[in-house]
Amino acid sequence: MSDTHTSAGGKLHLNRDHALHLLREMLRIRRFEERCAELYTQEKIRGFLHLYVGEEAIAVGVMQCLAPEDAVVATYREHGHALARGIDMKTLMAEMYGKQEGVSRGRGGSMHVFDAATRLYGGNAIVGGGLPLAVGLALADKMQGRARVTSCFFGEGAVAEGAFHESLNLAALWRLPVLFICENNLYAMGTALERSESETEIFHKAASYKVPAVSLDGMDVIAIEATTRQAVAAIRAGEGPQFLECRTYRFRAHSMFDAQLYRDKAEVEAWKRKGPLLRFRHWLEETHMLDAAEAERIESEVEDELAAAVAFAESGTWEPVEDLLRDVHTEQPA
Amino acid sequence: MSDTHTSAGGKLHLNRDHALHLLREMLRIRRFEERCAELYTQEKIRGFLHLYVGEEAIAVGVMQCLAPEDAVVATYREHGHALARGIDMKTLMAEMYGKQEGVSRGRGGSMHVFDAATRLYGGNAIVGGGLPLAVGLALADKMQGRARVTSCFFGEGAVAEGAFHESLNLAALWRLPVLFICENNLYAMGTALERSESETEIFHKAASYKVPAVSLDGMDVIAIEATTRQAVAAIRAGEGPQFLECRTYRFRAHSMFDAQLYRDKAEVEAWKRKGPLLRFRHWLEETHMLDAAEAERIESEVEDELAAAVAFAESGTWEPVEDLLRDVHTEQPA
Amino acid sequence: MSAEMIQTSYREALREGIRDALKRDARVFLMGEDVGRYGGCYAVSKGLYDEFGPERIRDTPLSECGFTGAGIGAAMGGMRPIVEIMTVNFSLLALDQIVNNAATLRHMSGGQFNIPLVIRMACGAGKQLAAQHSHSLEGWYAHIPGIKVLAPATLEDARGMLWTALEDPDPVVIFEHVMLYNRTGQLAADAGPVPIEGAAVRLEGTDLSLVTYGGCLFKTLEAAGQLAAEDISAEVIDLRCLRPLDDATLMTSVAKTHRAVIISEEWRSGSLAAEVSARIMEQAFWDLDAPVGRLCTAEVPIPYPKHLEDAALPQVSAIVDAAKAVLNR
Amino acid sequence: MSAEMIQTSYREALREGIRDALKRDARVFLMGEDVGRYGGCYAVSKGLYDEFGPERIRDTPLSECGFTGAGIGAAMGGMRPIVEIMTVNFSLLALDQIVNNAATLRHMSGGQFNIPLVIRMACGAGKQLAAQHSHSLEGWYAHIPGIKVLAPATLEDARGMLWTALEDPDPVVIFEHVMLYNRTGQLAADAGPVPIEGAAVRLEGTDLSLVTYGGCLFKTLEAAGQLAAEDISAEVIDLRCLRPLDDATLMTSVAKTHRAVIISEEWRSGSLAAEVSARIMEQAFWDLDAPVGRLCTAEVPIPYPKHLEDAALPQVSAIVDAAKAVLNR
Ligand SMILES: Cc1ncc(C[n+]2csc(CCOP(=O)(O)OP(=O)(O)O)c2C)c(N)n1
Ligand SMILES: Cc1ncc(C[n+]2csc(CCOP(=O)(O)OP(=O)(O)O)c2C)c(N)n1
Ligand SMILES: [Mg+2]
Ligand SMILES: [Mg+2]
Repeated sequence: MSDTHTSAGGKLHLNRDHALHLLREMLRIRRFEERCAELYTQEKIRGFLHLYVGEEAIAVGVMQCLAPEDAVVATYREHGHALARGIDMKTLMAEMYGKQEGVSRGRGGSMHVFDAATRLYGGNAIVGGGLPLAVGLALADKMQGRARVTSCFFGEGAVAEGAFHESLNLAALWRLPVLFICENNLYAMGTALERSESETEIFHKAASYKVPAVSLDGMDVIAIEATTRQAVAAIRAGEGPQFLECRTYRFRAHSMFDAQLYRDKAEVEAWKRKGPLLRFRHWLEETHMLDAAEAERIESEVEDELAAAVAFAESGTWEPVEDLLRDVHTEQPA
Repeated sequence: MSDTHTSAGGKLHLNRDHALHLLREMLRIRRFEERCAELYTQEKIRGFLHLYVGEEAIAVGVMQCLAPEDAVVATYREHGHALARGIDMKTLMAEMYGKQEGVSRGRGGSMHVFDAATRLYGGNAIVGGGLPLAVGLALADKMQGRARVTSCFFGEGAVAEGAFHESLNLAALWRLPVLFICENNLYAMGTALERSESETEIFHKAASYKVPAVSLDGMDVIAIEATTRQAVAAIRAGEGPQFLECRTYRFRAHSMFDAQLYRDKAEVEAWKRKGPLLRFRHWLEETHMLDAAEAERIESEVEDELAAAVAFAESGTWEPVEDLLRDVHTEQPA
Repeated sequence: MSAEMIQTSYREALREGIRDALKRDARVFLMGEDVGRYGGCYAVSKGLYDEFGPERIRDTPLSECGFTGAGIGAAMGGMRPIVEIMTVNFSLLALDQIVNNAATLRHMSGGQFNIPLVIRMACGAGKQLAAQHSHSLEGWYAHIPGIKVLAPATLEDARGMLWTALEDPDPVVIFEHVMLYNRTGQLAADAGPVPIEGAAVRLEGTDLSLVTYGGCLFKTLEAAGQLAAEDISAEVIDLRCLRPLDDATLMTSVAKTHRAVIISEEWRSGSLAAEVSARIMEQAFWDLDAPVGRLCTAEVPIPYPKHLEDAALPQVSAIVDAAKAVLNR
Repeated sequence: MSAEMIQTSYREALREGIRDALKRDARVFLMGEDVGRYGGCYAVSKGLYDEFGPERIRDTPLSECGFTGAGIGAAMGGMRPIVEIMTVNFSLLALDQIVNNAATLRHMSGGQFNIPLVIRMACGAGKQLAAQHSHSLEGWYAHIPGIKVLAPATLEDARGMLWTALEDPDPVVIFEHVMLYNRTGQLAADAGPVPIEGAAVRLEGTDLSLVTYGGCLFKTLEAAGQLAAEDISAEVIDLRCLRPLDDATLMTSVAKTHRAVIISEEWRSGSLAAEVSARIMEQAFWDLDAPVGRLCTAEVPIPYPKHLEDAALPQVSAIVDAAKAVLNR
């Protein structure tokens, strides 16, 4: 990671190692999500399952720029963030199964991935519900004089919620170290952006709070990493919150119950051709950073990791029913 | 009213009758509020009492442009809106007393003035709570094909609430006939605008929703009337919501419990010199529309009206305790 | 004269109720997140968008406070809105509008304004949706003067309560338990409005009263079946209307059976089940042969795994046990 | 060894509690609307801004959802925030953050995160503030697993509960009844922390138990005084902690008196008073000589005029009557 750097124009001069790292990270998410879909039809995973397929470049690009002591707040569509943040695929998959070896002890499932070690504060199933938390985490850092960044991911649907607005204002007013990342995949469930916002250029909303904002191609992992690096630097320099709008697309249904009546197959296919993995891989091949053998090697390593994760989840155990009430409150020494 | 008109530049060519009408309307509010303050110290009025002194030009200017079938949604600082809207001062004062002859049968008091006849939908004591109602009233008009306008007044403090944001978006998205009027008196209780908003130019917020917005001098009744007339015309022409920010100042405490620790006396005095009544009266004198005799006549007529209102309230009666539960639900024919 | 019967589901019955209302009254419209093009989060409104168009099947942005308040305003403006809040979990964001506007405006204005508004929402657990998507907060709503609160459990009620609710001049909140949507059964083809006041005795019995509603009704009926096999005759009361509660039906039952258990999917402390117990205490104490029991959900954020969710919620076997407990059996 | 006593008010006691906390622990800060320069809507924090500055006495914009959520985040980030929501009436706007984040995050994350957050709010009626400013919704909060709910009524509790609440690793909500702020009395100069679990017997008695909390405590004590004059010995229990409830103290009292009335300012249906009644039903039924009574607020949006507000709320004379009713006197 340390050997990437931004030029004035915001482009990255990539070395091959880092480039392949980005590819692998995106691939890990893609394959994880695909497997989750299968496991869902096998009823290994239940509840609501929201997949990140098509949006991998965002989590991967952003996470390159965060330090271990930074924080991440995400949504119910957060497997990608969890993997890119460094959560073990094994414990993540165990969480999908609801096994107690899962990263949230199996209690959260797909929508509620938490990890104290990597400072991932969820996994939040209330649209917009994570934004105020991010503000508070950043406030704590600022009050304690720590130069940490809190990154906060949310969909463009959340922008219509009051919580979005209140959070942006608080962060801006108090100049808090929050990186707001809007994953604008053009739909909130079945509601297209034009039917949810009178102003569809989401990044313009940040101007209401004097928060510096840019809109960028959410399918371009390099652009995302480069721009995030600048934004994070500005935050660490004490310039207050920064806002990134990443235009992307979800290739699959909103959740596993969605018949996708609200969009054309053709639209989906067109976006798939712009997909972050396809595109990056193509570019890597063109620039001769990737050859077929290397590609295969990465694929098979990811496959191995995934197989191990599934095996881990399969062999995981159920939390004993007697522990149902544990952690509702902290157990205090008597 | 009908003989006022706007020129291209948005200035009003005032005839004398209308000018004196504006003066009288502002004076009625001023004197009403001053009397309320006295009555509060006499414990005739109780609860929270928020006075409109200093802000009269806004309610008076705006109301000139509304037709009887239009609607008004206001806040807990709404006596001025009620009077300018045409609610009888008698029933308004009776409401302050809590008498059943009051406009809300005495149940609402100062913060909850309602009047079906003039379509005044409160009087709302939850900051931001009225905005969604205004959106709904306008939606009903639009769906029923009526060319009505719903005017919605709120303070600049409300702008930090999520409800503000959600309402503006809905109104803009659905192109609803709402006139949003922000009464920016620079303070929300004791919180100065710079401490509640990172962007203090409130009217800029409307841009996030592509709602046309202007900021204007809230002390200038003529400017307000002229600008409102244009905004209302645009709304009636189907152009969707419009936004007015009126910069004003409250001359008195937030409520009767406020020691005003948060602002300087000098600041208050400076604003008083720019007061809407002082200024308009001065201008009327300069343009020879008002002489001392006329001024005195108006003052004394307002005094008479007020005296009658107080007498009416004093002689009003208490709602019988047996009626406590009446109107919780509509009484339905058995 | 028995009408023709059709096979239908709870979901379809709700949909027919909405369709009916839209056809009958031009002032009626449905508004909420994804009610239109998506067809409704739980597919209740599927097909209605094509039939009635975007004005009357109105998709909203994610703004529960805003569009619920807009429903209140539209009701005051002469419309008859049906606001769908996707689930009760998100209704917390709209609670201010419901409590401080919908429920109060009529009284506070001295009776000048009516709010003929219906708010529908899905509720309950059982689908492994975890802590933020499994709430049963109908007891909170039943605490608010100025609104009526319904919990249709049967096909008849799913089909017919909306009609009556829309004719009510005041706000009505309707809870649809997520585990009921797929239930199927026979319904009269000409099923019409049903009253929105009064509980229903779903099964007559003599040994004890099992009082429940919504998502727990069928579990309770199943438990009653098992009890019957052990010669225990349980009366099952479906509250149907959670505000106002129908005291008469409750007390008549308790006067007959002398024992009662209340079953609800709420967290136990501060539940509506407590209210029912307290009312029996107040109005039928001398009829009681044993303390009234409650069977509720464990007081825990509902966990994702099935075995833990099951352990948290009232189950048939637990209902049977609770019934036996009040019978000392 | 009796400590030196000082004359103080409930408001001052609260303020000293906050000052204390700010001095003792650098992680503590107070955040809310107008807590700073204005001095607090009910003047609780008056003077603290000058003493501790804008960082630690942090005025917020009007955004209850935003700053309450920020309090939760700050607590997870290592601070010890005291969030003041001006009144419970406005807390509806923050309820999603409290229910879906503060109360659930610890359990849902498998115990990974603590939320050492205290939320204070004013509540109750009596100041003629009408329908939108007079709520008593503490029963709603007491329904939520994962939080603790306190209702200090005495000077000792006003002074000492905050300390203990801040040391609790989990979220605590504190209700301050608006009619208590001006109450004065004697308090030990060195008054310190008090436990935040357990009810208190404020008056011992043998004929019946009057169970109450918060704004109704002193009305109830007054009623007990009047009852004593008629030779009726009432025991007065101050719940103090509304979640979890202290069953042991309640049942011990009922076992002694055999009769009880619960007095609270909530609307009756679905109240916490119902929960107390239901628990007595479940745990002390055989001790009862009469059904447990409830005296609550009329189920109506609180009207502005004094005579109607008074009529709506529990009053001393009504408490006396309710007590006599359960004694058949
Ligand atoms: C407050 C709230 N309202 C509604 C929902 C139901 N819901 C879940 S995801 C979703 C769409 C959100 O869209 P967006 O924010 O764009 O994120 P995306 O799913 O596209 O990543 C909705 C409506 C919810 N979880 N929370
Ligand atoms: C949701 C909510 N939060 C807090 C309050 C308490 N409060 C009443 S008025 C007020 C200030 C509002 O300021 P602004 O909107 O600027 O209106 P102004 O009083 O200046 O006219 C506050 C904080 C409230 N009534 N509602
Ligand atoms: Mg989206
Ligand atoms: Mg203001």
